[in-house]
Amino acid sequence: MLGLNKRDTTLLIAVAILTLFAPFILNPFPEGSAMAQFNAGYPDLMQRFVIFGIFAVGFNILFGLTGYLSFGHAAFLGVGSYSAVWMFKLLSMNVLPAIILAVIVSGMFAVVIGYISLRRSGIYFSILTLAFAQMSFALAYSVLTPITNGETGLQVYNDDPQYLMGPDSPTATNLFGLEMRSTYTLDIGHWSFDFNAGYYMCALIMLIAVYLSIRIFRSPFGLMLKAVKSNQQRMNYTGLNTRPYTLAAFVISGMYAGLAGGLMASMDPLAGAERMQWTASGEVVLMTILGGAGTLIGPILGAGFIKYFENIFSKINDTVLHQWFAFLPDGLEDFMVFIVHPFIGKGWHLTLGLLFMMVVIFLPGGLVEGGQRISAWIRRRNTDDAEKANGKTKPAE
Amino acid sequence: FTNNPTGSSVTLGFNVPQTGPYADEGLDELRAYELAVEHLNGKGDGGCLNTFSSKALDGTGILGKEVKFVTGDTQTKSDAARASAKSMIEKDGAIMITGGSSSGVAVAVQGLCQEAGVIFMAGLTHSNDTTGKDKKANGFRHFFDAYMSGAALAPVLEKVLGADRKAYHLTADYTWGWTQQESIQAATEAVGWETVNNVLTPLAQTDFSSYIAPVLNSGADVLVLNHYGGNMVNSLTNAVQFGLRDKMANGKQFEIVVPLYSELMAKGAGANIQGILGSTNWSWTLQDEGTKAFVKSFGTKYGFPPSNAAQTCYAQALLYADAVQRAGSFNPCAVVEALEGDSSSLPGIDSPSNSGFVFDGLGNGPTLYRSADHQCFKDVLVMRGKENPTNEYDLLEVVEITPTAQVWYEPDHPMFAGGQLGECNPGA
Amino acid sequence: MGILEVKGVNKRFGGLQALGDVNLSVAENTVHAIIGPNGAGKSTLLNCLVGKLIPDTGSVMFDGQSVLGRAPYEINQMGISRVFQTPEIFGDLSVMENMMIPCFAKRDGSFELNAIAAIASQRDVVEKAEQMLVDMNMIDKREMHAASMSRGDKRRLEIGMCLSQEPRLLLLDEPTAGMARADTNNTIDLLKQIKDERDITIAIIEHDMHVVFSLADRITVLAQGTPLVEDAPENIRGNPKVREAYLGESA
Amino acid sequence: MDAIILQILNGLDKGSAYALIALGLTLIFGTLGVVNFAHGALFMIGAFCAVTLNKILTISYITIDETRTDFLGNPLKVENTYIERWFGPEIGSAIIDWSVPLAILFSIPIMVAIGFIMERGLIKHFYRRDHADQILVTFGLAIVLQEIIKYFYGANPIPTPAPEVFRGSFDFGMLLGFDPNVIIYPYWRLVYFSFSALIIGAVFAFLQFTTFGMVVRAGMADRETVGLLGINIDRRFTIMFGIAAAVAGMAGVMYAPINSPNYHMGMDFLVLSFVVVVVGGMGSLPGAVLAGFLLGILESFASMNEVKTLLPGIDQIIIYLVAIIILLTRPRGLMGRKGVMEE
Amino acid sequence: MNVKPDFSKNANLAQTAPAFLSVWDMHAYYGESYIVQGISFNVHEGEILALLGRNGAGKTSTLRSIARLGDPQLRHGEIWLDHQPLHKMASHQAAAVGLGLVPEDRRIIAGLTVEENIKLAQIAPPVGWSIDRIYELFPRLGERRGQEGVTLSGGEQQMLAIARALARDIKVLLLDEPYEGLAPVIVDEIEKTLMHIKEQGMTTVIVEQNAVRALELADRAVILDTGGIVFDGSAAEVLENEELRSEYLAI
Ligand SMILES: Nc1ncnc2c1ncn2[C@@H]1O[C@H](COP(=O)(O)OP(=O)(O)OP(=O)(O)O)[C@@H](O)[C@H]1O
Ligand SMILES: Nc1ncnc2c1ncn2[C@@H]1O[C@H](COP(=O)(O)OP(=O)(O)OP(=O)(O)O)[C@@H](O)[C@H]1O
Ligand SMILES: [Mg+2]
Ligand SMILES: [Mg+2]
Repeated sequence: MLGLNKRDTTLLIAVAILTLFAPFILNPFPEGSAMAQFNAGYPDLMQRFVIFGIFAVGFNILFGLTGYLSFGHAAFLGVGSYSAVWMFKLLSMNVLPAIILAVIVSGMFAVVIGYISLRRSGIYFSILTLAFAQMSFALAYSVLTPITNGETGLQVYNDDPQYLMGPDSPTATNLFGLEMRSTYTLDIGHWSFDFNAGYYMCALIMLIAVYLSIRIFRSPFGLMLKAVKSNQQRMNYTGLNTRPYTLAAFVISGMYAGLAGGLMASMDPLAGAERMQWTASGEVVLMTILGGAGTLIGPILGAGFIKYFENIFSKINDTVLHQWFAFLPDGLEDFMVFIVHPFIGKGWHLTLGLLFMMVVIFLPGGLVEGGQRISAWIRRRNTDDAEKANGKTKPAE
Repeated sequence: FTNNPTGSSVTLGFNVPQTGPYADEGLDELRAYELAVEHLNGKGDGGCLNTFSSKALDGTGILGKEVKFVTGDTQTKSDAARASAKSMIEKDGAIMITGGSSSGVAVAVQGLCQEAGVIFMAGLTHSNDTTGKDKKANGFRHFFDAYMSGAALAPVLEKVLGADRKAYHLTADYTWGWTQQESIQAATEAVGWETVNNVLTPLAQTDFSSYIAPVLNSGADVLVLNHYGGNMVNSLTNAVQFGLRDKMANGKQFEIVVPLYSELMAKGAGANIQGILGSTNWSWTLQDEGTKAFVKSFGTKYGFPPSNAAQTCYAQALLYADAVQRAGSFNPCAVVEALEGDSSSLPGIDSPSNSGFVFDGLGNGPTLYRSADHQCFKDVLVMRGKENPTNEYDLLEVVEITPTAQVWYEPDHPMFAGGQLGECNPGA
Repeated sequence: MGILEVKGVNKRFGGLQALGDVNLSVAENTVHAIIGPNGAGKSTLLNCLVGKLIPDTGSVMFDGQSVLGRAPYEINQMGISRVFQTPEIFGDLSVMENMMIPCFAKRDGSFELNAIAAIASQRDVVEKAEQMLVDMNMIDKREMHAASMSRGDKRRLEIGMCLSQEPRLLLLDEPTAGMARADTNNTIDLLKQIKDERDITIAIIEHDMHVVFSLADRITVLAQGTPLVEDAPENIRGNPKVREAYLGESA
Repeated sequence: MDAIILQILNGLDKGSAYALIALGLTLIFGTLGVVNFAHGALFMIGAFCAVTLNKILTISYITIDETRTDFLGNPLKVENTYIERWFGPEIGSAIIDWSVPLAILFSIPIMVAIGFIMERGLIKHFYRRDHADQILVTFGLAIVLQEIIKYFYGANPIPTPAPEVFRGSFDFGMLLGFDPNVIIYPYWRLVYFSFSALIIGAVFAFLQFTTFGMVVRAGMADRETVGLLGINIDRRFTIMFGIAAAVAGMAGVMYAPINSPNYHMGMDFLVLSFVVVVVGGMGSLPGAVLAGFLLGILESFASMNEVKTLLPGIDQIIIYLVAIIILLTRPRGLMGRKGVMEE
Repeated sequence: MNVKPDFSKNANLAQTAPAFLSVWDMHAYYGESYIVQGISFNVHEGEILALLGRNGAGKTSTLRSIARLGDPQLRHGEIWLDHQPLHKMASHQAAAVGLGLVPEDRRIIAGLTVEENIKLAQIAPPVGWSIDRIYELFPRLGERRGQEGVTLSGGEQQMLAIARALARDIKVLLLDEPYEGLAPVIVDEIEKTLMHIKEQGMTTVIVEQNAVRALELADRAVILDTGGIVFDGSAAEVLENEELRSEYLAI
């Protein structure tokens, strides 16, 4: 289907189903129950999952395929966001021009930075990209305030020109009138599920982005990128010029980042400079590795994982803990709260740090490998069961 | 309207920094919020409910609904703060968001709350912009601002250091730093000081030696550090290391001024702050009834006195609850109306804009929530680092309580011009 | 006038004169062997031909065009392919993918942004790569991870990759070193066959005299960076100077 | 002129901090090839060794002073340190006053132990893994170390003053014949500078005059072959890690009086120290030191008013700008070795 | 043709002859792929054993298992060197009790000069030949002593790899294709060297594609095929056995 082989089609369909039903899947616990804290099915977080998914998938096109580790990818995300917000300020709150401009501007930015940085490889390349991004961040934070509104972040103000804004155009971000924040809430019993317009737009775009990424992975171009990673010397002596290949990969992944930035601004029309800081660049690196670099689906998993912790674990506080452990006798309850306390709320970084370590140590290929191990284990168990059921085992050789 | 509480409880969102350099400040804010919730729900000793001039609150929650709260981490980043506030609004059904420890975050979250249709009660934010060019109808600030710092400090500086001074400013290179520098410069120049230079320092700077080294030879005899948090601790420590305070310049003792103080920063800077002048919104050493009640509750519960960030947060939580109670509705527009008050005014200030909600008993004496820009007007404290602190909390002493009239400004003052409150937004 | 004309090439590494005034002419459609003691400069000479090194002085002409100053990929696109002394393959890729890359390079040139086209639909390239694997007797290793092959197999793969580019000049640096006798013989046969079927010129460096004498039309003996003699194989074998400098008594 | 001398002095000092941090990092990153994102955390832990020693020395017993009251009106609890009780107030307070220099001795065994544990328990398994995996695991470790410190010490900076005699500054300009107060320089920064020079010298000497450095470099290039030659490379890597951690820790201890330590200080330095190491060139110790000083001095110059008025904001980006220029003109940084982390 | 000796599990290796190096029922894996499939042989003191077989037969894997390198992983079996249980050791310990391996891809260490490469071998005891003695045997290395090892010509690298093994005081020398890439004269040289050190009592295992040369040198031969032993006997026997030669060695 769509020029994909069977396995990739299955993968794409699986991703499509997961994103389509995310409002259900992410909200498994009934409203008001003690476990409701773990629900992630609210519009803002769902949007973040898919937007950072796009960012990580794009990053993986560069890093997973060519092995070039960019440590400044957040700059493209930031540039995308700023362009998008400027579109809102200048034209109207329609997201389409904003997203298009975000992709174009970040692409151009990537051409310049990539052209220069790709003169070096390995760690030297990483530091070059890092330096560019840090410069962008520092300038956006201070000197370029007229363009970026500095620390506060670029926002849309009532007195902005907004030339295309009609008298009754929506004042919230929208796609030809469909407001991004409009949400339909479905209540079933104690459960409540949010269906948000912005989320579905982002999810659709992510599906397209994933589809394109699969096509790139399976294309001759993708093969060339893998070859770059494997042996540049052989590439050169095989008559292939590696520079345009790496530059193309860099620009494509920069455009993915710009797209993610544009979408972020479309969901929430504010662009802050911290989006470009090295920690943000580092985050996408972590997402990709955590999920499994070079795998198709890993980066999305990694993005979801980190964003989940950032948004869910940081919000658990002692009061919530007491609620969870309320069933225990008092002394034990306090003890449990005491034990769990360092890992939640202000300690969410600690949990994340420990999980990073655990994942790399036990799942060298990232979360995807974890998934594979589990499915292999299930398959093995099934066959074992089947064999037992048949009452015969393979003859030992 | 958005998140109308239908059950037996109402949820407030406390959005404070829990990670990053301001985590301790956020923690103190959170303590104050928890205390406020306790008091609102009729537990504890009632704290300021007993001293608050408005008697609408009775310890049965808000409008009879038990107060619950959710917490989040702003990470002192506008993006993260907005994400956290959004999750409180979208997921937890918070009806009001409050907290924060920087102006960038306050402005960003205030904008979000305006769009989403919930009330934002700013925590610690000192930039003029919060209730100046970035003011929003759904947002309210209890904390003082840079202009007030300047207006309060300048006369004291003149009195203590003399009118013939030459100031050298080091300013954190972002919006808050700029507005503060602008305000202090204007206020000190008005009392006759000269500004020798203003140097912008990068936010990420940790070692300020290269900015401080040239100060002594610049002809200045006062160094003004427009820094906050870690920046301030480091720049002050560096300045003292360079021996600036032992030197003479222009025949006078060289002095350092830190316009915006906080207790935690004072703690971080240690002995370096001794004798240095600055301003704060409030201090636990004040002796009015509201302060005493709050310090007692807080001190009993946590074992140490509250910071002025904590006090502002506590007051904001109570003010919100009181406004809802008086309005008889959680509808943000009704709350805005209640907080804008009945056009009462502070005595002694002759201005048409002296109109809004006047209250007392939360510390700082009589206070006006001005309807024109949702900024609180109250006394501002000029503080000095104590020479011989008796314990680790007793680091600052009050030099002067500057009366409200002296820090008053009109809403259209040029440093605040440019923004509009707009309409209150009740959301969906 | 040969297809490859090397004139007056010098190359120094610090104090070492690796190549001293080398002149070499390789006639079209012949196999030209370069032999000589270790460190004589044979590999260095090849490096100068493919753009890995730039000679200090001298000229290198391929088919009437100078190769000097061109990037390796441009030189390859002119029709020169090289097999390295230590196998240079794409270790992270499968054998089939290794074979497809040169086929793409042959078809599409040095860069082509075919980012969306599926590999499976590139029938011509796939078939060609498969055919090449069959020719190299490696089709059963199609999906194998190239890095985990034994060394002889790696070398065979590299030869196949170069051949699949249908180069006009094939440079082989010890192609059969470490190869089992049987495969060495196969390789000799393959090269012979290719030489007969195609328009190809081969320059080969080899220490295995069996290979050299089975293939070469002409032999250049290089010693200490300068050509000692150039002659037909029969004459080389008997040349006392060559025996002493290179072949030893066992030849 | 005076301004330039002043900034050179400042730059040297800043540079010595950068160089010292980069030195520790380059032992692990440039030499062992492990992308160690936990290096900043080691630096931070060093600084907290100083804090901890100070805390230990000021462990107190409490007496109640009935004549005074605390903020709640209860009788005031007065803290008295044991040290002063044991050694008498004079010597006792002198010991406390000297806690930072004493912390150097205190920190060495702690840091070496941390280095050993870290290497044996964790990093050992990652030599052969991708750099990406190393980043993830060391970044995770950095966060964990940082959070542990935060758990015990809070997020606020903790003042850690230098001994009384080193406080204040001395007038360098008068020495050179300038007017008073033109070029002043804090004593502690002089101490820091000399200390860095000493440590850098010691590490150089150790690696230069023993075969240790060569063996480790060889082991980094090809562990397997070095093992074939009968060398237990694992042990040497562990030692190298211990040295690197100790260097980072000492840099941190000495830095504590310059800027009050907080749990975040490692991250603030982390990126910068990577930039310094790479600009210096991978695998080159002299390169890292040189780059540290170069960037320190350039940063100081960029903060001069004259420069800033010409190019606003230049001090924000100078380090990165210089890094880009150097890496574009010199492919392997200032003195990098070929083939180290280039793929 | 069944010359496979009976190495059933109960057979006592020591019975066959007093062995210096004995490998007993060795099984080794690369990850999940089973490569060395139960190999047992003995080498007696002062003997040269030729280990032969086609590409991919498992020769290198066998040597690497004996040298206790991490890959392939030894899952079962025992290796004894002069009463020392190698199978319980790490590679550096095995080296310390007297095992020396010259790896097939030479493994010259990047970033180190020729001399440093040799010195490196003398850091851990026991030290063998002095550097001067090594330069006497390979004057070429003496000339190149300051050059970075990896820029040596292929043959020079091979010399360096052998030199590095001799720089240690070893009891058993494992050579993986030592003649590969060497000029015939040098092969003669090295052959002489091997004879020379054999006379001094060195025990040697040599893996070589140039089977004839290896057999001429060796006392005994073991032929491997797909990870198992298909022949174990005297070298002369292989040279005489037509069937064996054509089947496994293609000579
Ligand atoms: N990059 C370099 N730097 C310094 N010397 C070099 C470099 N490359 C090669 N050499 C020296 O140049 C000489 C010629 O090397 P080359 O590799 O061309 O020899 P060769 O004839 O191919 O030998 P072999 O048959 O052993 O492969 C050798 O002595 C080698 O040490
Ligand atoms: N790293 C590896 N991972 C997986 N399989 C491997 C690896 N290295 C070698 N093999 C496989 O093990 C088998 C034996 O390889 P080995 O290198 O021992 O052969 P060999 O007899 O030395 O061959 P050659 O003569 O070509 O060097 C081969 O089939 C090879 O594909
Ligand atoms: Mg060669
Ligand atoms: Mg082999």
